[in-house]
Amino acid sequence: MGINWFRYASPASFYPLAGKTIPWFVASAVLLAIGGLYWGFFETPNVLSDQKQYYRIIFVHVPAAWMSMWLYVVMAGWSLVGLVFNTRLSFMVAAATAPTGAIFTFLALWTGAFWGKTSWGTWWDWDPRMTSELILLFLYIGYMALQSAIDDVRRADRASAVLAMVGLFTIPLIYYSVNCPDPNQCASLHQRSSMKSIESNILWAMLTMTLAFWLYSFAVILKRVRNIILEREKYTEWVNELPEIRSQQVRS
Amino acid sequence: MADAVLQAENLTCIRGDRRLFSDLSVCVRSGELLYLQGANGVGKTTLLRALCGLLYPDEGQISWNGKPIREDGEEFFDHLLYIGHQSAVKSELTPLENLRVSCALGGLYPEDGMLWLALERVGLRGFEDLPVRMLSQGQQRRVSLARLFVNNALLWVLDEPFNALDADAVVVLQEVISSHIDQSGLVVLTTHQEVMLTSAGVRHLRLG
Amino acid sequence: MADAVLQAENLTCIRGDRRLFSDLSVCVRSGELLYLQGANGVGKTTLLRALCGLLYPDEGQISWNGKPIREDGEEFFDHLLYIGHQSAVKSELTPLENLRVSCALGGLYPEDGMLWLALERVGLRGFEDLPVRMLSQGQQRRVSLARLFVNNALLWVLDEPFNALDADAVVVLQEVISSHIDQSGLVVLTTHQEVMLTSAGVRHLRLG
Amino acid sequence: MNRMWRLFRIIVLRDLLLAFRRRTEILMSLFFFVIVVSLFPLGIGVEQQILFHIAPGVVWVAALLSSMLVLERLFAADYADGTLEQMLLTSQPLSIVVMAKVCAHWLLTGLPLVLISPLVALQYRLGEGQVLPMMWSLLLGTPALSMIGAIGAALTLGLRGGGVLLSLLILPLYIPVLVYGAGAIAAAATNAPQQAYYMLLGALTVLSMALGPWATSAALKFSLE
Amino acid sequence: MNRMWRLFRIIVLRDLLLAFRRRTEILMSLFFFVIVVSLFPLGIGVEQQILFHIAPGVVWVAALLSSMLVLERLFAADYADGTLEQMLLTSQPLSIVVMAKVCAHWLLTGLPLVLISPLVALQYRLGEGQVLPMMWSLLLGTPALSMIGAIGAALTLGLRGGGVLLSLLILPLYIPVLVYGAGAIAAAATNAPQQAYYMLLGALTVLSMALGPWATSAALKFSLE
Ligand code: HEM
Ligand SMILES: Nc1ncnc2c1ncn2[C@@H]1O[C@H](COP(=O)(O)OP(=O)(O)OP(=O)(O)O)[C@@H](O)[C@H]1O
Ligand SMILES: Nc1ncnc2c1ncn2[C@@H]1O[C@H](COP(=O)(O)OP(=O)(O)OP(=O)(O)O)[C@@H](O)[C@H]1O
Ligand SMILES: [Mg+2]
Ligand SMILES: [Mg+2]
Repeated sequence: MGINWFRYASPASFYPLAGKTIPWFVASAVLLAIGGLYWGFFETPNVLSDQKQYYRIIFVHVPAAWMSMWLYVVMAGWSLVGLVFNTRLSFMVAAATAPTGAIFTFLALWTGAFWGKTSWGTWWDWDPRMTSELILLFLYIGYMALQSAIDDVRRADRASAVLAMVGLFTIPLIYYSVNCPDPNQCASLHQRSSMKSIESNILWAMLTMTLAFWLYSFAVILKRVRNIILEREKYTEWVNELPEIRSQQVRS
Repeated sequence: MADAVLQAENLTCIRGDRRLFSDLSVCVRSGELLYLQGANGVGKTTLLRALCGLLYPDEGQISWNGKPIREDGEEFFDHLLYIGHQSAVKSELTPLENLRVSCALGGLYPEDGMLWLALERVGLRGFEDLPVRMLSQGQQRRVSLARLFVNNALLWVLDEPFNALDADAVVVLQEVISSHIDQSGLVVLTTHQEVMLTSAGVRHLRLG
Repeated sequence: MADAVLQAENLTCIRGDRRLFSDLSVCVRSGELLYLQGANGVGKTTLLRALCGLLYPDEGQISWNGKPIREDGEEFFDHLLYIGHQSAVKSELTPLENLRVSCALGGLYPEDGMLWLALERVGLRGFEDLPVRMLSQGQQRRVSLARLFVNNALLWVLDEPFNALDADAVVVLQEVISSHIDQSGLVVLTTHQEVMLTSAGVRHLRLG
Repeated sequence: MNRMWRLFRIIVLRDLLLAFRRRTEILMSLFFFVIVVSLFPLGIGVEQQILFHIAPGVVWVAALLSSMLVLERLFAADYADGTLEQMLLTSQPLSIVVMAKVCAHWLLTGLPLVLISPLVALQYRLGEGQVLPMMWSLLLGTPALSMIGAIGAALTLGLRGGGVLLSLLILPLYIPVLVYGAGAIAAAATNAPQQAYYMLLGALTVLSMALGPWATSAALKFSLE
Repeated sequence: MNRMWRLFRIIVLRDLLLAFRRRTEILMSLFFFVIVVSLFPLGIGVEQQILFHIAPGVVWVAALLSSMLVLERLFAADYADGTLEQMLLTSQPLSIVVMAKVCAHWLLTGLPLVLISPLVALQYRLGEGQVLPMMWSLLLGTPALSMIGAIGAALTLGLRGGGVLLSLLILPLYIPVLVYGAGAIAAAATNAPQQAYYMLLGALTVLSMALGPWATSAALKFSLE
């Protein structure tokens, strides 16, 4: 017999579990971020020194961009699980993921724009990568707007889950179309990943930062899920018996 | 007609913060009418919509002839006729066109003659070809009630069907409901008005 | 209150091809209730809307205290309270907010306490702060009827006010209408339900 | 006067409250603007020189469209649920109600555009000298859009297909605002004087404010008969 | 199968009949398209070279917007008067109803654009070689717009401020159609091969037709609970 996963799919058992793990995620995220930034800022060579020191924004920019895309996939994944297995918790996780994803998207855009101003002399260019990141931001905002426009929790969950999955289908399409508005040419050009050409030192610092962001996302998302649980289950017995709720009730 | 039974077991419905009813079990069989009563806001409409499968109850199970209606939607829907608060009538179309469309949604494609007859029964003779928008409130209500005269559904679920109708129309409606029960149909209805239902199998359920 | 009179002379209304009524004259004075009766579609709503000035009759004249209502709109509107088929209630606002706005449209700015009291009278205690969308049909109707408990209009024009209300609410409403008449107000109403209006000055007018 | 002012205030507040309850609506006309503005480069391709040229036109066309989109609902909801009937039965002039509703509409759709427009300047790489003219022209022109739109909304009230009919009616009336508004931004690009444009925009706004409420209330009365 | 087809047909016919009864609606999405397309030269000024460059983008953005404008009403009326409830209670799959409504929507909003587009070519002085590509790209792409839009319309059904929320949700999803559609017209300007664009547009339409009805009916069911 394996672990009964569905046991942890119930909010009542998930809530304390999440509460216990959050501090660990926070601590390791902070440590890794400090480490990664230190490495990135002081231990990497000035390879791109012609771009001045601004290039070091890359240690925030690229991990943020990666996370923004990854979190969308996570969100759509939980939505799918929710629709298929009808588990309330999956919808809550999906809903909790969206704001973090949007924040990383915004961070990627902002750092990129800042970088662009310093190195290209312009805040914005209609470069495919930027454009698809901007559209990703719109998708996140659309998801959150839809969710907040619906009061009925059940409907909000399911409707936004459908939206997330439709979005997941179209993101590759969007990326491909923006990246390659002229399919006659793209067919022959192969997509260049800068991954290989990058110095391994820089890459490792970036990966460390990515991991830090990831752990941070875990912490925030779990925290947010806990809040959503409290909000939605405030009339259940187990919530009213929680020590933190009890003490509040006594005070008021 | 075959013997049919609509059964709801241990229903619980929560809207917003309020628990409307819990552990409610009802059962309606062929030849019976279930008359829901209760003050405004006790949850009659909610219960009717749950019985039709338009709304998930928070707990409990609803079954038609022993099969849960969710699993066996298609067969159940073939036997169901629901007329709600909202009239489901397009104000730009004429009564005739409206009736034709709503029959099609119920899986029926009757001849025009039958549709005219149904409209005549609800007292819309002479109004068949006017856009519904030009009818009075009671007449609009009659357009949606005309479905009661063309359908082969076993189970009728009617939410305040007598609203806005005048006395004559109420009598006509009571007759058609009674005769449906006599032909071993099933009816679930709610209304705040006093009604005289002459058939035998009337059962009352008071909510709240 | 002063003695007031609403008078309609030789009214004719034609909707589409149909002449609903012609040469109709009615007169309502302080302390009287005019109870309009008639089958669906005879033109009750049309007449009420004409009496409020929402619709021009094809012929005839309507006057308030001797002055045609068209010429002297402002004074007449100050004395008028019309509650129609449509509830004039916003589904996103709470009953309290709705009532406040509709009072303001009637030129009144009462304190919150009075609004709460009015809502309590129509049985919405506990629902004051829910969006109206979350109320049942009858409760929504009650929100618009709460205006009857906060207004200083002389003339009430009510189009099927009892629709969708349960028995208790109908009683409350009948009481407030009766007491308005007793305080020498004027009421014009139509309904298809049997009503018991205890006050003296009830006059019937059957259309069609 | 006092009664009019109170009525005006309560209706503005009610409309703002309704918009806040609907939560999304406030931000949405803004987002629509931003999205339309961002779509063009995708359709047109991103040659810097062209973007720079079309920016004034795109900004103003997007402003027209996003103002218009919400306009359709200016009276529609009140009409559908009977509130508008009650507004007609007020002893105050109907123009007060109209002005209050137009004012709320502008606060919700015009003002946000003014505030967000610098972002557009970034996207289209406008010079810094063009940012303020863009904001000024929007500030002066958008009230006219709301007011002219209200007339159209009242005329098409309750007509089926009203939304599109509405655009058909009012887009031609919007043209002067569009031409002068875009003109002001384009003038700023070449450092030409923009004052004439501002005055024309202001005049359009004043004119529409003077005639609009009257025309709108007349149209509303006809629509309700 | 036969029952499904009969239901499909009667719903398409009903929607077309409703549109004809409302008279204005059929022509309006067309007029909106024409007006938006004609506004741009006013805002931008009429330098031949620039107009020529922006034409593909303008045509497609106008097509997106005019398709979207009517979309909002795709399910709204049926929802408000309870017809949608009745549609849910049909023993046929809901996707049939959805497909029928999308089909009617396209016939009323997509097809007319295809037919009117040569006029735009005149306005923007496009070469003769661009007219057919414009029509083809619209013919292949607009069904995808209708279908994607239907998903958004179902998701935002009955939400207040739904119209603008709808645009926020679906405009990003429209982007691939926009890019390839405008791309095809632009390619024709330089006599580049356009076949790849057509295939991509066709693929988008097929894909949306395959997944759209499912997503839409799921969304409708959630909306009605
Ligand atoms: C303006 C100056 C910018 C510069 C010089 C710049 C540079 C870079 C570099 C060097 C990378 C890493 C390459 C790789 O790992 O593939 C990168 C990745 C990325 N940038 Fe930027 N960027 C800029 C602006 C932006 C902006 C404004 C955005 C978004 C709006 C953006 C979005 C991204 C994304 C999404 C990635 C990760 C893509 C991937 O790894 O495939 N960048 N950028
Ligand atoms: N969408 C909703 N969200 C939250 N609560 C709701 C919602 N719809 C209805 N309710 C609540 O459910 C209760 C029951 O509503 P329902 O419509 O079932 O009443 P009803 O018995 O049909 O009343 P009526 O006789 O007035 O039609 C009401 O008190 C209402 O407050
Ligand atoms: N907009 C309109 N155009 C043409 N005819 C109309 C219009 N509105 C109503 N009518 C006609 O006027 C007649 C009277 O309508 P009215 O609404 O006054 O009836 P009513 O007596 O209030 O009926 P009910 O009891 O059903 O409310 C109806 O027969 C209707 O056909
Ligand atoms: Mg009810
Ligand atoms: Mg009536």
